[in-house]
Amino acid sequence: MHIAEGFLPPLHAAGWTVAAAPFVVHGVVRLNRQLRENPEAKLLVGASGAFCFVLSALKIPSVTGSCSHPTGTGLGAILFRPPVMTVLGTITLLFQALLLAHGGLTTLGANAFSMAVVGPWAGYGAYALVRRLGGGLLVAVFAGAFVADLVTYCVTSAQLALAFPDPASGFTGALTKFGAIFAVTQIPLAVSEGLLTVLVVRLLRSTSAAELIRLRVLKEGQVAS
Amino acid sequence: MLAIDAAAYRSPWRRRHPAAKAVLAGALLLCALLLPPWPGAPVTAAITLAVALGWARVPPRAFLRSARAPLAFVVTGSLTFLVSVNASGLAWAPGGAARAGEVIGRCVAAVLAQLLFAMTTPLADVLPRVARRRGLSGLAEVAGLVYRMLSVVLETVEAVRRAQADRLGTLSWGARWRSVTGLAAQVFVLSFDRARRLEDGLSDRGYTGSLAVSVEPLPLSGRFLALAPLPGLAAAGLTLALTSASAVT
Amino acid sequence: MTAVLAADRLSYSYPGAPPVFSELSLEVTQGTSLAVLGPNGGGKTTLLRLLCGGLRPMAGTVLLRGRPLSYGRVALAEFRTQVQFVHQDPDDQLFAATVRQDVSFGPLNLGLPPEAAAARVTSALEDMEILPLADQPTHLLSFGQRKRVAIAGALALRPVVLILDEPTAGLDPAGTEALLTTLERLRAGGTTIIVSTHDVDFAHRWADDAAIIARGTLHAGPADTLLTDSALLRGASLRPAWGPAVGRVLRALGGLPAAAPDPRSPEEVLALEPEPRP
Amino acid sequence: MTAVLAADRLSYSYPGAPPVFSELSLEVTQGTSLAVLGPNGGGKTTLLRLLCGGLRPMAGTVLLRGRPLSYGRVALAEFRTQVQFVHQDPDDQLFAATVRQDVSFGPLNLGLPPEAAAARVTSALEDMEILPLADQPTHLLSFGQRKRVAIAGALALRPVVLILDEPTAGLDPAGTEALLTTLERLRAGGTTIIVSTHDVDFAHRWADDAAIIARGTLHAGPADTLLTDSALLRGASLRPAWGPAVGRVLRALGGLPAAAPDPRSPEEVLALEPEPRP
Ligand SMILES: Nc1ncnc2c1ncn2[C@@H]1O[C@H](COP(=O)(O)OP(=O)(O)OP(=O)(O)O)[C@@H](O)[C@H]1O
Ligand SMILES: Nc1ncnc2c1ncn2[C@@H]1O[C@H](COP(=O)(O)OP(=O)(O)OP(=O)(O)O)[C@@H](O)[C@H]1O
Ligand SMILES: [Mg+2]
Ligand SMILES: [Mg+2]
Repeated sequence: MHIAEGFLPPLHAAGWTVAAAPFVVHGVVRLNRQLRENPEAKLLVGASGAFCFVLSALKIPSVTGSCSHPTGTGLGAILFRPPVMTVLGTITLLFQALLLAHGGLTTLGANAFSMAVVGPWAGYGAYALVRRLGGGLLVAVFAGAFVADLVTYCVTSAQLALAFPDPASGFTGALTKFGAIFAVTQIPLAVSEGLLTVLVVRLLRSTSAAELIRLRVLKEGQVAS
Repeated sequence: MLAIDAAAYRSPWRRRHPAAKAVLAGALLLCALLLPPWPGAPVTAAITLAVALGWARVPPRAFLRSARAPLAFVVTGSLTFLVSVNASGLAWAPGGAARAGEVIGRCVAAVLAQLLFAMTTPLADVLPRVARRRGLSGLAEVAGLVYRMLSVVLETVEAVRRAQADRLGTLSWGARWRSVTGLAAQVFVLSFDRARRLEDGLSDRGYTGSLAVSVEPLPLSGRFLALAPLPGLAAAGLTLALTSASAVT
Repeated sequence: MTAVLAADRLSYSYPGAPPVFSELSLEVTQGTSLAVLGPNGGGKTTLLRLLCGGLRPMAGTVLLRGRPLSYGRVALAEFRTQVQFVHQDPDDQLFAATVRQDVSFGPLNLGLPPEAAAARVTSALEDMEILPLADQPTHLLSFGQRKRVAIAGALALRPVVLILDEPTAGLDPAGTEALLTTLERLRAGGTTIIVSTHDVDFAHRWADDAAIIARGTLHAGPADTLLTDSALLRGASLRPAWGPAVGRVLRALGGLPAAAPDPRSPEEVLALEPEPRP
Repeated sequence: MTAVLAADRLSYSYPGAPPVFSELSLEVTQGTSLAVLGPNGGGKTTLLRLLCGGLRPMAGTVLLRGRPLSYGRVALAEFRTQVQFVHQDPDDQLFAATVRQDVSFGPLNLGLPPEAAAARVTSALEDMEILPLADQPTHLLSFGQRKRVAIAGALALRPVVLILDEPTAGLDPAGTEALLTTLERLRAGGTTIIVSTHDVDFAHRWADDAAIIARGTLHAGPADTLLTDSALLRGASLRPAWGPAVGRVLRALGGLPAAAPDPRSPEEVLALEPEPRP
């Protein structure tokens, strides 16, 4: 669910752009440094961006029978780390706005804040935490993808609630309403995205172990596990 | 292929400088966002529609079809304005319909302005121009690569999806899950394989880190640039005139 | 001699593009082999995808044993158990980690119990002579091997009609030869086979019937007749086959009996060389 | 008659795989055309990539006009202005959004000023007859058109040697014919051209010399001799060309003068049909 062009009042749109900007700049600086050290990586980063875009365009069958799109932010953050994912996510959002009319240009900041900043960091945090606690790779991947998906939508709901507080109960009331419409229907989808991501990583572990090792998702010798 | 992208390449405005088109669509977008929604939104939407279909000759069906997805979000989101949450539960919100109407109006105008730019300006004309800005060149080159690989990868995704359907991959819930995981994993494998092959291919063409290309010269026509802000100014002027007229009566 | 698969006045166009063809009809007889030829962009792939139910025509019907195909999910699934399509690029079809997993995709989707599915996989791999590769990862196979796996994936559904898009593209002559033998064997087992190709010699060698599609029109008929029609072939950016041309000239020169078939390969031509007189 | 490009006892193996070949030598004469043939996986692509400096041999040297190639960055860049390689799949080499942008990549890398680069682009697009496509997005072009853009990208560097990996793969006969004419014209302009292919008939029609690479060994020689050697060809999973086989039998039957060249196409064979006696 990308916030459409024009949905946010101008001040909010500007505010979220300012909020997302430091993270995007941080990501770009990191990316530029990586590319200076290793110019060949440019093509890999390009491919990763295409992967993120396509991932978010897949349709996953949800538990309820309907179909929806995964956010892809959890998998992206696990594979490419949050700073790079912030850049790739922002590029993806820009392309979605210009090529698919999903999301807008003035709402790019707000969408980037939820999908390219908070989602990846939260998802990566959950993933890293589970791994730190000794959880298996697949458990951690599920946690990462589930949290990233859910948190993304919670942030979107909060953004909408801030922009459109309830006339009677203000921000909390509005958060409940938007939460009810977006985030709660999103729980089965977050479960689905978690499952999908686990299955994908499991498949990748057998077909693309070398890539996963280079991306430091797997360590040498973990391949068979 | 992506309908908006394809329309942008066929646009009669293809040879216009992207900056001029940005001025034109940007002015309309500002009108949509900043003018009072009534009568600003319908006035801006009408003028944008007239410019898009009449002047820029955007194909009407693709134009309206592309607007559908964002407007679905807008309508769903606006439904919440109709009700209000208080201590005793849900109630109809006073003035909720008017508020929903305002937001929907503003979004329609804004989405049309955004589409006007997107459907007349190919990313191919924008990205390399951004790449010449200092500090943004790495980012823009990466974005350009994403753009190029996107078309190759999307084509393959479409082919894989079809191949799965041919082998009954959409028949049951389990089959759909097997299909989509296989597809996502295949996209990963494929994107990275693409990157490796493109790296080989480009190094054979002398690639050592820079992807600089020369950009088609698009003349910045003074006349078009002078005309570009007019639709936005007209929307603003007309809205102000209508507002003051209704204030007088 | 009823048609097992037929197209009745099909029209198709991609969104935002002029029609690829309109009102195109074709009949495929049970147990025969059909080669579809045409220039790049002529519409071969489009026609084959219509015939396998993968695209839905704007107008016209596809008929399986005379029964029109409806595009409901169940009807389409039922149709696909009988008509299977093999893509030109095997990488479009192979997405599982190993050969066995990949080939089992179709049978599992059918809802077969695991043992029955496994049996189907084994027999399909045997048919394609790649049983020893069963547990190899698909991405380490050579192009020709991947092509065989893709065909096995279709065969595992035991189709009545097998449709292959440019199966010889990218194969060397020996690989083409091996594929030809396999297709021949499948056909001997009763499968109807439809193949698209640019290779007129391959088509002439292998196919009973031919269909030439170019600029929206289709000419169908016995391969022998169609693939010797220079004007028709040239109109479709194709060139005549060597075999019939050589056969004709050799017969006129007395190097080949009037009733003998055309030579099918350069080796057969060399075998016709008269003994040098001592 | 010195070699413009030569391979001297090259050995190559991919990491973790047995050697593709070892101690392989080859000489390419200035201004000639060379066809490299072999089975799938025979090592054609590997050899061509070694010749263009894209792979570094484990042992042996690549020589340009007798000077060994060193793999330093500057030396390699200098080498590539003279030897250009066009991949089999155009999508491996096209990265920019429009045709003109893409073709300008090489000239700009050379450090040419924008106007000089633009002139090179225009002339390369003219050479490939795709100037009208200059501002089209690469991703909306057909396969054959993308292939031409990839070749134009190489030509824009004005190479002395142009190497193409399976340029006819995926093209219909008319497209192959057009490409042949283009290669012929480039060669008439003095460019040395090396092409890999599975198509013995194409090779026989077009090439001065042939190199057949299979199971680690290479046989090189005049195309006329090599491509009629059935045993050698069969050993490389290839089949003999039609032209020479037909020519031989027709000469023996008196249908072709002893001094006449072999027919190069089925049309040329048909032209040899004797007038039916009234
Ligand atoms: N997905 C698509 N979207 C739009 N147009 C398409 C699509 N696929 C094919 N076309 C167009 O439809 C026409 C027929 O294409 P098709 O792929 O059927 O030809 P073909 O005979 O298989 O060609 P080839 O020999 O190159 O495989 C072409 O003009 C092509 O550009
Ligand atoms: N990147 C690679 N890594 C490992 N092995 C490779 C790689 N590329 C090729 N090979 C192997 O090297 C051998 C030669 O391959 P090459 O691609 O040169 O053959 P080819 O003659 O071009 O075949 P084709 O006709 O299929 O294009 C094959 O056995 C192949 O499997
Ligand atoms: Mg095709
Ligand atoms: Mg090769």
